[in-house]
Amino acid sequence: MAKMNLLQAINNALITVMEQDERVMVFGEDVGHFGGVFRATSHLQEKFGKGRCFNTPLTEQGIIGFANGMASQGSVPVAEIQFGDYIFPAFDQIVNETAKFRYRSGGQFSVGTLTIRTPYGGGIAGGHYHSQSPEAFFAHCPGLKIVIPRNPYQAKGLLLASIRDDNPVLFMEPKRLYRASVSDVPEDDYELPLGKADTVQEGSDITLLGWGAQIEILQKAAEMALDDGVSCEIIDLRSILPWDVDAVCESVMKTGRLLINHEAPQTGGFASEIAATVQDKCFLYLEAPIARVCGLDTPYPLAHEKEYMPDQFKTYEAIKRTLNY
Amino acid sequence: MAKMNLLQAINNALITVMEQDERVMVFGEDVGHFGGVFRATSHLQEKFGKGRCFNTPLTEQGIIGFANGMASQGSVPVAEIQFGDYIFPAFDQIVNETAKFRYRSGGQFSVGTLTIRTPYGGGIAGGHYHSQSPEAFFAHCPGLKIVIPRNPYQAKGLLLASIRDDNPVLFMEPKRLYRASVSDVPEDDYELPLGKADTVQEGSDITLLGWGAQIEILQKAAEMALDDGVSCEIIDLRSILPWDVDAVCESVMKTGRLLINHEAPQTGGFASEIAATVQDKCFLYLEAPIARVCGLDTPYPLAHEKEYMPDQFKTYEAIKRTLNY
Amino acid sequence: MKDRNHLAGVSTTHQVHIIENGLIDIPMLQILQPDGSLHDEAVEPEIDRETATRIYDTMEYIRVLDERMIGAQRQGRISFYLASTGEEAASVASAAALSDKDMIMSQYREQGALAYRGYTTTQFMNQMFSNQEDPNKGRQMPIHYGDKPLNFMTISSPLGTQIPQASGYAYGQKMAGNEAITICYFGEGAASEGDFHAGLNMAAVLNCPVIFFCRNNGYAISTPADEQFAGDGIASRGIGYGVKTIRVDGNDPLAVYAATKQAREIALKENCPVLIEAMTYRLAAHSTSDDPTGYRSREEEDKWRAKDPIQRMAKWLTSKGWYDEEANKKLIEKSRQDVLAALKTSEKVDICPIEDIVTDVYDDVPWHLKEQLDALKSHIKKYPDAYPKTSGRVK
Amino acid sequence: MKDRNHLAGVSTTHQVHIIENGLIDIPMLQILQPDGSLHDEAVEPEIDRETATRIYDTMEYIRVLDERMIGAQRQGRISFYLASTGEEAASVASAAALSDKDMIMSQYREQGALAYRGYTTTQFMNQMFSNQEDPNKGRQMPIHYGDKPLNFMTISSPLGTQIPQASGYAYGQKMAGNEAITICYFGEGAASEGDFHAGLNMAAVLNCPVIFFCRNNGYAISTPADEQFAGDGIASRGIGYGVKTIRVDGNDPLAVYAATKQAREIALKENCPVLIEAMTYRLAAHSTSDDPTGYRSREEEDKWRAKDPIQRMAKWLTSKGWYDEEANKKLIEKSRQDVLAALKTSEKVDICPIEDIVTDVYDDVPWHLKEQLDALKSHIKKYPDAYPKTSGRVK
Ligand SMILES: Cc1ncc(C[n+]2csc(CCOP(=O)(O)OP(=O)(O)O)c2C)c(N)n1
Ligand SMILES: Cc1ncc(C[n+]2csc(CCOP(=O)(O)OP(=O)(O)O)c2C)c(N)n1
Ligand SMILES: [Mg+2]
Ligand SMILES: [Mg+2]
Repeated sequence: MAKMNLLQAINNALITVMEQDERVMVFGEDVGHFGGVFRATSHLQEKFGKGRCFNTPLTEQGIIGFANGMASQGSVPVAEIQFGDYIFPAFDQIVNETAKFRYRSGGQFSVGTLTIRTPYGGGIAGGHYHSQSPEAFFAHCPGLKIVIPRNPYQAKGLLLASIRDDNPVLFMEPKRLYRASVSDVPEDDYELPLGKADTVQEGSDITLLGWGAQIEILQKAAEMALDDGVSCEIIDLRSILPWDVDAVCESVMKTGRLLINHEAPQTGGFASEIAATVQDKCFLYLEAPIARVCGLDTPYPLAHEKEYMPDQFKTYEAIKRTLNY
Repeated sequence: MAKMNLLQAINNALITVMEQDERVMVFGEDVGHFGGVFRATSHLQEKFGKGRCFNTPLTEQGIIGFANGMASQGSVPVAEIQFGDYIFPAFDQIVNETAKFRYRSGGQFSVGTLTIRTPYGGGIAGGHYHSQSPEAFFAHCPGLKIVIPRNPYQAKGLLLASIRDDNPVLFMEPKRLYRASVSDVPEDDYELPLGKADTVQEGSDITLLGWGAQIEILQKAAEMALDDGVSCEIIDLRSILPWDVDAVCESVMKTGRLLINHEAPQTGGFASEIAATVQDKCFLYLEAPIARVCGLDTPYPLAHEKEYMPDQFKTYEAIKRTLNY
Repeated sequence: MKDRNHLAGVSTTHQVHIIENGLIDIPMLQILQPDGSLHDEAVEPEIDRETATRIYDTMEYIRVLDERMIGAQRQGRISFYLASTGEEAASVASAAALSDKDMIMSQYREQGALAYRGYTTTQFMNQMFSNQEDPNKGRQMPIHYGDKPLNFMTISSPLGTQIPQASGYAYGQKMAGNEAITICYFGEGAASEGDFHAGLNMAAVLNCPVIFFCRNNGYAISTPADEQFAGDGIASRGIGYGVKTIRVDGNDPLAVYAATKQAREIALKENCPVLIEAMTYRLAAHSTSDDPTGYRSREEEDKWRAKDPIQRMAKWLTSKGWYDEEANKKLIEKSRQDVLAALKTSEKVDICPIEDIVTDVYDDVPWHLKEQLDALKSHIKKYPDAYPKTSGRVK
Repeated sequence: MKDRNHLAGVSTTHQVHIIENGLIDIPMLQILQPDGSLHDEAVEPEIDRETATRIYDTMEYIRVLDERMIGAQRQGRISFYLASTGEEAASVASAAALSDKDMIMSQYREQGALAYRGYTTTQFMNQMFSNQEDPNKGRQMPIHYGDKPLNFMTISSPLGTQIPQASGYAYGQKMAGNEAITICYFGEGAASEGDFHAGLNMAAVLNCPVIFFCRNNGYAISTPADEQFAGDGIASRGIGYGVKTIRVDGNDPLAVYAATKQAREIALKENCPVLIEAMTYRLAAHSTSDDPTGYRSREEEDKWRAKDPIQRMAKWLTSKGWYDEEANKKLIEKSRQDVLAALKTSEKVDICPIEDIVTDVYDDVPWHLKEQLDALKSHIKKYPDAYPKTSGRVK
């Protein structure tokens, strides 16, 4: 065990897998000598050479196009998109290429070895273009996996599993947690399962569901609710695609109530998919409408960031509303 | 009144507005002299000159980037993306630029005059890349309007309204209806409202909700159900963003049941947003879970197209399941 | 910062100096004159009779295949086809200059390269009938071939996407120590996509052994080249990327062969990209959905028909004493019969069973797709007539 | 098909002819020597004292602004800043060559162009403090200026997106019959984006009166130019697009002015794009989030510090008898005080009221955003302490 922050855990995961498998290559804007603008790839170029850790020109569509090609060849690319907000120029390469590569070729070719890492999320005074949470844009795209860790321990275990998983994975890192705190992370190799949710806290009155940095928010809201005598179960989805319907439904059947929280705008956010599925599978168990506590349906603002965020107060109020329905 | 098919109605709408407003310009791949691969822009170059109707180089990101620039200058661009499947290279220009242009500048600059036309949808033996229905990818993006007509009459009225609306509109045309049939279309100028659903058929037992080419499917399924004595209300959403929550909820409060049908894959499709909203607003009125009849969570297949499609049989079965819940 | 790209080596001037079109001449390699005779100054590339004949025969084969399949589409037997008539030399002779280990990433009009690699008539048909013997499992429209054993990447419709992919593939080959390169084909229209820019620039900066082979055939559907770009073709872009570039007469099989051979050597030895622009002409309609009379003249077409690569090569082969007219006639006749026979067989082969609607989305079929498949199967059993192609086999 | 881009005018060769880097020399316009004296062969551009002084004063002003704002960021008064130290001539002198009617679409390091247009210190501050006097309503990070009256398009963070937009804007200007052009600034890093390719190609094909002004400052954050591209800078790409191109010493205000002046004339008269590559150097850190010592040497920086554009221009002004040292000192001092004063005032101005969280998403606020706003307002009233910047004003 070592104390690591989330960035260090990612760096450690990359070192772990690069030492084992020389097909693993890490690249993106500024990831080479400099180690990335957040330093997630620090020292990799020194350790593994310029061939395996390198800067690319400034082109996200190129980075993912290149990565698709490498993966289809049998290399194991770990491509970084500097901010989640800048992943959209690569949208075609991801949605039309990465996700359909295996299917369209009948399984002859695939880019299953590809992992795309990108920081996402708000709360860092970044405004429109350094704050977005784009997971739902990709969740509508069969063929991808989407994984989001909530702490350093998960970051390492999920990243190792993502890189080794034989499907393309979009690995989204909650950047406001990058250096927020350190926790115990095994120095050894380990993996956490993809597609499985994690129960953060058991409870009986309502299920609170989220991922990434919003789990903290759910915990704070749950504490507030506890003072009112409300027992919250908190589930961290961890994988957005495919997602753990069983775990969520099991919890909802127990508590009878569900609240989903995410930073992205509400309309068309991933909470809508969860709500649609859960109302179908747990119809007779629901004692109140499924609540969504999300970002507003506006671009991510700067000056009004606090007001925009689905924080613990908004969550707590929604818990009360749901309980009092 | 004249008999027009959907393509002719679009062509007619373009002529109508280009005659009135010389700021309107129409462009895209092959739209110039040739009139577009579907011929929606036939004869416009002849009529209005090469300056106002022209071919662009083959670059969707360029087409929308260029259109954003034109719109911000005060021109009225109507840009064509040859197939909805090829809109993704322009995703960044649409999601990060078009949609945020007004907000980020505090209303100083906007691309409100922009309209993007694109054919979408399956049923034409087009496989992965000539069949997709990408509306949900854009529905998660505040700042856009998304409009889909279901017949020639709507096509003209909604397109005229879209071009004149002072917000960027993504106008999606169900291409399997392009030449499917002709109907009466006024030769005069008229508009149909954006953001308003259209009740296609009144009924009392269940609300069937869809848009574009799938309305036909709902009608066929409703007829099958009628034989069982089930009375279906059919609503055409027409606008995906912003969508007419009031009309849908009013209907659901009356019927107590809702089925949503779309061609796009189920997970993260726009049916999920509708279901999430309706279960919240109509919780106590729902007599059965909201049903989604959608495409499978796979890329759009070719050989198995029939099996993939959310057709009348699947819809009819889902109506029965919902009624018998 | 190394100065290579920034200031060192930049000369100064003191008057405004405008770099314009036409400043540099990018000549086009032509070895065979349009009449099939060798240019006086030209050096015949090293090519043995077997290779030359195989190039020629493949071009003839492709022309037959294209004709027949257009016919089959007209008869409603397949839904779509896309011919390469007039452009056969560009894809066939370039493929001939490669090693079988080299990866081919094509656009969609390079059936000649695939045939040269050894794709059989039956394989062509299975893909076009989307039947269960197509290794791509019938998931894409006709002409989206792909074959792993032949190192021919499955074609994707979105234009230009294969260009940065080819750079990445080649980078992977280099890192793995393979003695192989990647060739990436695309049209002059596709070269307008952002992916072209990304792919060429990345290959140059990251030293990828890849040949970018542009078929400049004058049109992208109805859009003529002069509404596609204003520079001197695609070759002139090579200068901007610092990529070695060769322009070649795409209707001259010897020139295409010689250029590609040399490009491959450079790419492999120097670990760098090479751009080839082949000047040719799409004599065919864009596809069976297109009618070119709407945007170009018969005269223009005729001018190019006169530059036919097949006739040109036949004349050269004759001059070498390598051409056997009788054998050629037989070959064409046999190709026709083969195509018709394979067509008849393949169109009767079943499409994949319904289970394949959910395979290959992921490595394994995840729970939610299993659920969707199960529901679909029960549904098909209830409505067998609505799904005639799969219902008979649903258990 | 017109033959311009296809075959006419293409010469033939009969040996493989490889077009390589270094084939053509793209010289750099330099009018003032680094020591500030006029080159012997150079022609001094027509420039009056007023314009020259305004260029100089703006450069001095921007340097002060940059210094102070980096300081303010260190003190935690603003969250972010991005300086243009060493590159002032590129943006200021180019803006000086324009008409006020011309649209400026900038990347983010062109505060000099904005100041030249007349943006005031107070306006700079209001944007950086995201307060309610910023016409952009505080919605983006500091330095994302925009001002409609000054024809300065609001800056967007995603790189390169403004490039095809500039082509479209210029096309609109042309169609509207305005006697105006668009200038589009971007870095050599942004020029790797697909949007660059699209923007230049479209402008060339569609005859758009636009100046593409590339600041090649050697770095994109930590990435040196030689890991960004392998060609001869950005200028060499102009050839491929058929775009008239001028390379200029970006640290020479006279050269930048002369080149831009001529480019504007060409763009307007010939309805065509012109590409300018200004060779310069980012002496500053990329932004206040960056520390360049991790990727470049002090010596390299010093080499460039010696080419400082401000000093260079001061010497030339002196030689013209246009330089008043005393006045300049006063100007700098006054700028410092102005900045400090405006900073103090602006940081106390409220941010926009909460209603503005939902305005400008659409032309009107649609029902669902009204609902969301109402819910938010009730919520803020319940938890005023959690939202101190707006709660006081929620009714
Ligand atoms: C991204 C994308 N946009 C548009 C299309 C539609 N489309 C198919 S082929 C074609 C023209 C391609 O021209 P070119 O690259 O010159 O190849 P050629 O057909 O001449 O061989 C177009 C526009 C597409 N397939 N992909
Ligand atoms: C699409 C996109 N990708 C990445 C970034 C992050 N980013 C901001 S500035 C920058 C470097 C830009 O370099 P250059 O264009 O040379 O301009 P300079 O900073 O040198 O003025 C990067 C990578 C971004 N803003 N947008
Ligand atoms: Mg072409
Ligand atoms: Mg730079």
